[in-house]
Amino acid sequence: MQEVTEQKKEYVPTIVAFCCNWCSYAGADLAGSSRLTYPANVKIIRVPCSCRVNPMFVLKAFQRGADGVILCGCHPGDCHYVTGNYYTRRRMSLLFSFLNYMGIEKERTRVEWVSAAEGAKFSAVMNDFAKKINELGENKRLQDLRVKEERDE
Amino acid sequence: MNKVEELIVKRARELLSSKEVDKVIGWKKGEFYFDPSPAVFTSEEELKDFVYNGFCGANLSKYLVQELKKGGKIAVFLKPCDTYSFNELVKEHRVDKNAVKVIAIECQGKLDIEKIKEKGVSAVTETEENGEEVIVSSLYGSAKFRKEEVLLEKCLTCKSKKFAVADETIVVNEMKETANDRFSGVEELERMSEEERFAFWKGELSKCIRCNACRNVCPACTCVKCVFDNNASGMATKAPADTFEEQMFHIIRAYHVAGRCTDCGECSRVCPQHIPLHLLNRKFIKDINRLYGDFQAGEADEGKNPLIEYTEKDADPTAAVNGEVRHA
Amino acid sequence: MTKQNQIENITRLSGTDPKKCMKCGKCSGRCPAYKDMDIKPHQFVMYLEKGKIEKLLASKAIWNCLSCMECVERCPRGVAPAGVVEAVRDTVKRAIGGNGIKAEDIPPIVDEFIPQQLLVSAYRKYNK
Amino acid sequence: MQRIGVFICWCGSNIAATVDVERVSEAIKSEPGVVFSANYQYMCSENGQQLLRNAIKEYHLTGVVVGSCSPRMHEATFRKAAEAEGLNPYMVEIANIREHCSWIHKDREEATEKAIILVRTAIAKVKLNAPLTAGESPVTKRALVIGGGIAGIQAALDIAEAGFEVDIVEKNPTIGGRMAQLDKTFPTLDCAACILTPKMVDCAQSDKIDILTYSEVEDVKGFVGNFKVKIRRKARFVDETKCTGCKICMDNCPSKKGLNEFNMNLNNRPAIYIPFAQAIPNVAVIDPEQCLKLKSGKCGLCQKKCGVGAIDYTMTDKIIEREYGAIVVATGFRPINIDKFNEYGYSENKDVITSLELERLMNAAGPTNGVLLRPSDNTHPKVITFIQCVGSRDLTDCGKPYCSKICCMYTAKHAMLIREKYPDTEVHVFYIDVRCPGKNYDEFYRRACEQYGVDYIKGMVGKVYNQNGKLMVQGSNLIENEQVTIPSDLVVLATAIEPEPSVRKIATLLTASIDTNNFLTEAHPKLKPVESPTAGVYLAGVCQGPKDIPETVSQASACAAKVIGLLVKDSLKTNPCVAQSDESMCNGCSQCANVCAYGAITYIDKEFRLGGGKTETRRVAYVNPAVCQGCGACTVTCPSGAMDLKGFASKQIMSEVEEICRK
Repeated sequence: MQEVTEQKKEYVPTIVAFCCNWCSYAGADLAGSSRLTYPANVKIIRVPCSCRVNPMFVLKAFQRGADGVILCGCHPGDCHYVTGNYYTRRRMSLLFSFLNYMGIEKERTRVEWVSAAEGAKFSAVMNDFAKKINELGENKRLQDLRVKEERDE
Repeated sequence: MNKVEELIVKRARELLSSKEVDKVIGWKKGEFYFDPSPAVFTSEEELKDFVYNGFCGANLSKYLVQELKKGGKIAVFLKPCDTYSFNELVKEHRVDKNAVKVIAIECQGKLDIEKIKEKGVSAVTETEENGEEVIVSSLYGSAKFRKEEVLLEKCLTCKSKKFAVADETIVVNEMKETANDRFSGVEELERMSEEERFAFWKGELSKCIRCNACRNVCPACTCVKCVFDNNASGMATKAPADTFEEQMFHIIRAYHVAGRCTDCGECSRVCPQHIPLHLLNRKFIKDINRLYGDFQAGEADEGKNPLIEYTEKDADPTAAVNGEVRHA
Repeated sequence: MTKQNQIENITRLSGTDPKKCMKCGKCSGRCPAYKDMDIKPHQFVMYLEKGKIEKLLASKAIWNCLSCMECVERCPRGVAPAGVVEAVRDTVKRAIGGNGIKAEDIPPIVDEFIPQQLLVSAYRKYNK
Repeated sequence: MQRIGVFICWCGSNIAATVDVERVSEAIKSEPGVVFSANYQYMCSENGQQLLRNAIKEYHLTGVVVGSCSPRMHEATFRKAAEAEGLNPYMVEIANIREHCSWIHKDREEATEKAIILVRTAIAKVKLNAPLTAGESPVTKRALVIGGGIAGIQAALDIAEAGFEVDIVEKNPTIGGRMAQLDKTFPTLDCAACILTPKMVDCAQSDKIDILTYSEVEDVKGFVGNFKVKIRRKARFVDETKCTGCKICMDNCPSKKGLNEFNMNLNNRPAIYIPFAQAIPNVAVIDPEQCLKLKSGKCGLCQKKCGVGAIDYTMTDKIIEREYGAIVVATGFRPINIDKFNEYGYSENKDVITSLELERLMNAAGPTNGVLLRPSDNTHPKVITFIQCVGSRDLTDCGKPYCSKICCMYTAKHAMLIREKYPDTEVHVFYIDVRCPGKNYDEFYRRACEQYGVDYIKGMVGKVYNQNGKLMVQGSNLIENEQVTIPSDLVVLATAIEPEPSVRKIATLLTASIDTNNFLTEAHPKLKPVESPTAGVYLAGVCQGPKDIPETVSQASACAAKVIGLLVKDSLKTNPCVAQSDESMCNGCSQCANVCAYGAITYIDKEFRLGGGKTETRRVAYVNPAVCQGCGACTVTCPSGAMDLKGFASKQIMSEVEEICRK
């Protein structure tokens, strides 16, 4: 674990990106092989389909101190599993709207459709999202403070 | 004894004596007039304690889940809003409708003893509904209130006086639909800024003591094992340690019942800390109506809820959250 | 008004998206006033799509169109050529500020058998 | 105790140039559970794999993390290497430190830090991995083909050729389908019957093919390799085994006013009939709606006349049940109903006909014995006008939004055949576009114009009306910018085609998805064009999308190849990363089955011990691992969390989240 230095470093937000295996993860791979950069604080978790992402994963991320959570899936109609992302779309629409209702900034959550051919889009989306999260700064509203304490010890 | 109660008890007696049913689920006299509680009656003698008065707000549908496991045919008395919960339980195979006789009963809105106490009336001995007025008798005399002053929160914004299911009905007086908009509370919050909303919920939810009353009373919460009790879920928690966990618990609970919640209002009614939990569920209901078209859970005992449905033209989450879209 | 504004204005007034036209010509195949029109129904849509506003504004056909809506009815792609004609007509009328037919001037014999849309377009079309 | 080995790949300089691989493997060494950490130039090379295998052996590794390129590249490679050393392949996880790290970050410090986090995340996951074994399910070596048109016939013949048994279920009394109704076929103009009927005969003669005509699929249970299908054999009232097809019954039937469906209702047939001369099976059938004996009990002539005693008026529908390993859907198409297109006056004018009706009017076995006579007065039409795109590419309520694909070519064919047979006939064709991609297709169309002098008019028809016995066709000529009116004797409408409506029921039975136009959806539009998303179900012909005969035959043969590939296996290996329901927590609420696109989830009543000698019977979900594709949609729908996905379990993903957020 890193030690807290006396000098206050600029805050680097943590961003969790869930990517479906068939489109968005491949899109991220294409962004890589095309050398299209995006900030290093974006970390990708591979899931078979965007519909595998349980709202609890999103909440868990925030609990553990993530500052932004983004889900990427195949474009609607192109889902490898035919209908998976249609369910994702409804679930996350309702969840994100609800989180905003609880007072969580709506820019902290996002769903984007990125195909396996859209390396450029993947990179653009991540740059944009990271920029927004940077502007928002640290997520203080939906964070388990004990996790922070553990970390600061 | 009021007329409706008379008819209900008479019917319960008939059903038990004719052995048409083995059990009746209703309300039983409590220590006081104002604290009747749900109860199972298996014999005619037991029916002497049966009550149906202004304080029978409890939704009996959920009790069927456990009682049916013991076998036999059951008659249950359901108020209009309770019938929706019943249908939802049938839809999810929690209740076998063939083993149940649903007797739909009149409801003019149920009373909130806390509100009456706040008005300075204690030791209530009887209440009488008289149109838009309620006469409350107590050991110390009687008082008259306008109905909306003393109704339960859930009854102030009653969603419908229609019975979603009924094998038979016991209705003496006409039931009037409530004019109140049940989404006005949600809208009020939506108008606030994100900071204000967060402050509001932080204030409300930090009152939570995780007594699980909301979960235990909720007819949609009938899981054999709740995620919060399941170690494999990664979400298992017992008591709340801080505001985060209260938020987490209530967010997930509201999400899990989204599309299945009939808005029966039991969660708010039973919350000992008076947290307006219905405002959480109604946000989901309101968003579902806005994005996917009007949907009332429990209107029918089959079909899909909006979260296990989709159309190709559904809104994208960003547009949905920004409120830019509306169901055509 | 710039030309781009005019294009946008006419497109908006017409309530139709000219890009949806697949150029089958069914509108002109059906049009009962075809012979009298210097610009044909399908050309109205095409000129709007290509932004040839001058041609549209100079057309005489806007005064020959019967507003029978057959072209709208028959279009397989949901385009409304008559809507474009109407939009051009409106634009021209507004520019010259002419006064159209008044309701009182309609002879009483023309009663409920006449389509309302025809009456409306007649009010706009004819100078007294 | 977990013993995890971590291998960081340099990928030459692809990773090593930006990520300090040495520092990564050093940093990882101190992670709990890690007993081995190394880096190597090319992990995917023979030597790299050997390094991995040696470490598994030497350090008794229980889990492996490779920090390398995308798992989409080499996950399979490393899993295979691990398996060769006796480690369960699903105990290997990949940290993608190339595509997701070294290639996109320039700052070495930043990239190294990120690589460490990514590797740690993979370690967190692998710690919760469980060894997974691909299941096996046996394969019933028999195929079912639904639909006996050219698609079904071709698929069945190919499958039978490979030595597998195959049943064709056809709802009509004969196989042959739409192709049997056609006169000639484009672009070669050989007669449809001449090329189709030999194939029909082959089917009948094959000892591997069982033809079940006048039958419909009633119910489908099971999954890939193990379908159980109920087939309704409709009462034919004629014993198929006895009837010789002599047609004496037809000649003697007094009820002759039935509409002849095979001839597009252009003439009549008796109540007992054989649809056409080359029908397979060549066996009569009684139309119960029309038969006097069945309706009123009075007649029985056919039974008296039948020399072999094949007629049985007491016959009833029978349900048979059979098992199959694979199913081919080839339900075909029909022309759409064009009554609502009043601009073309189809319902008012007998001489406005559809192209399929024209096929019958030109067919030697048709109602006019192949002489082109117009229906109203049986005279030779002198001016014939064709209208293309009737109902195709049409967004109104009456039409279909798609291009029906075959109309341009068959219209050119009709125009050409008419000009060839009746050179004094004038032929006009109204078109929006002429779409003739395909080998020798455009040449064919050009021949109609250049060699046969067919008048193609670019424009659409707005109105067809009858004026003194002439059909006035009013339309646009867009090239000349004119409105033209052509007085015609016969108007032929190139009517759009739509999937045979019975496909809806079949799609539901098979849990095969269907699009808004009722076409069956393929598993992938480019790479799996003949597979349905439901494993073991394949699509041939127009049920999947508009197509012509050569394409249909190709697709049918492709289906057959897929079916044969499936049936040669004795058992199927299943993807082990599938959903599984924890019965002790399942509520049986059915929400999961509702979102499953594959119909993999069923419910069973299961008895649970409650202790104290008590038991409880509960409805619980059961996921069929042979059918589940592992998307995870059900896991999120499940409120209690009873449903989880192997290989991507909730706990695993949560631990990845935690690791990423660990700062």
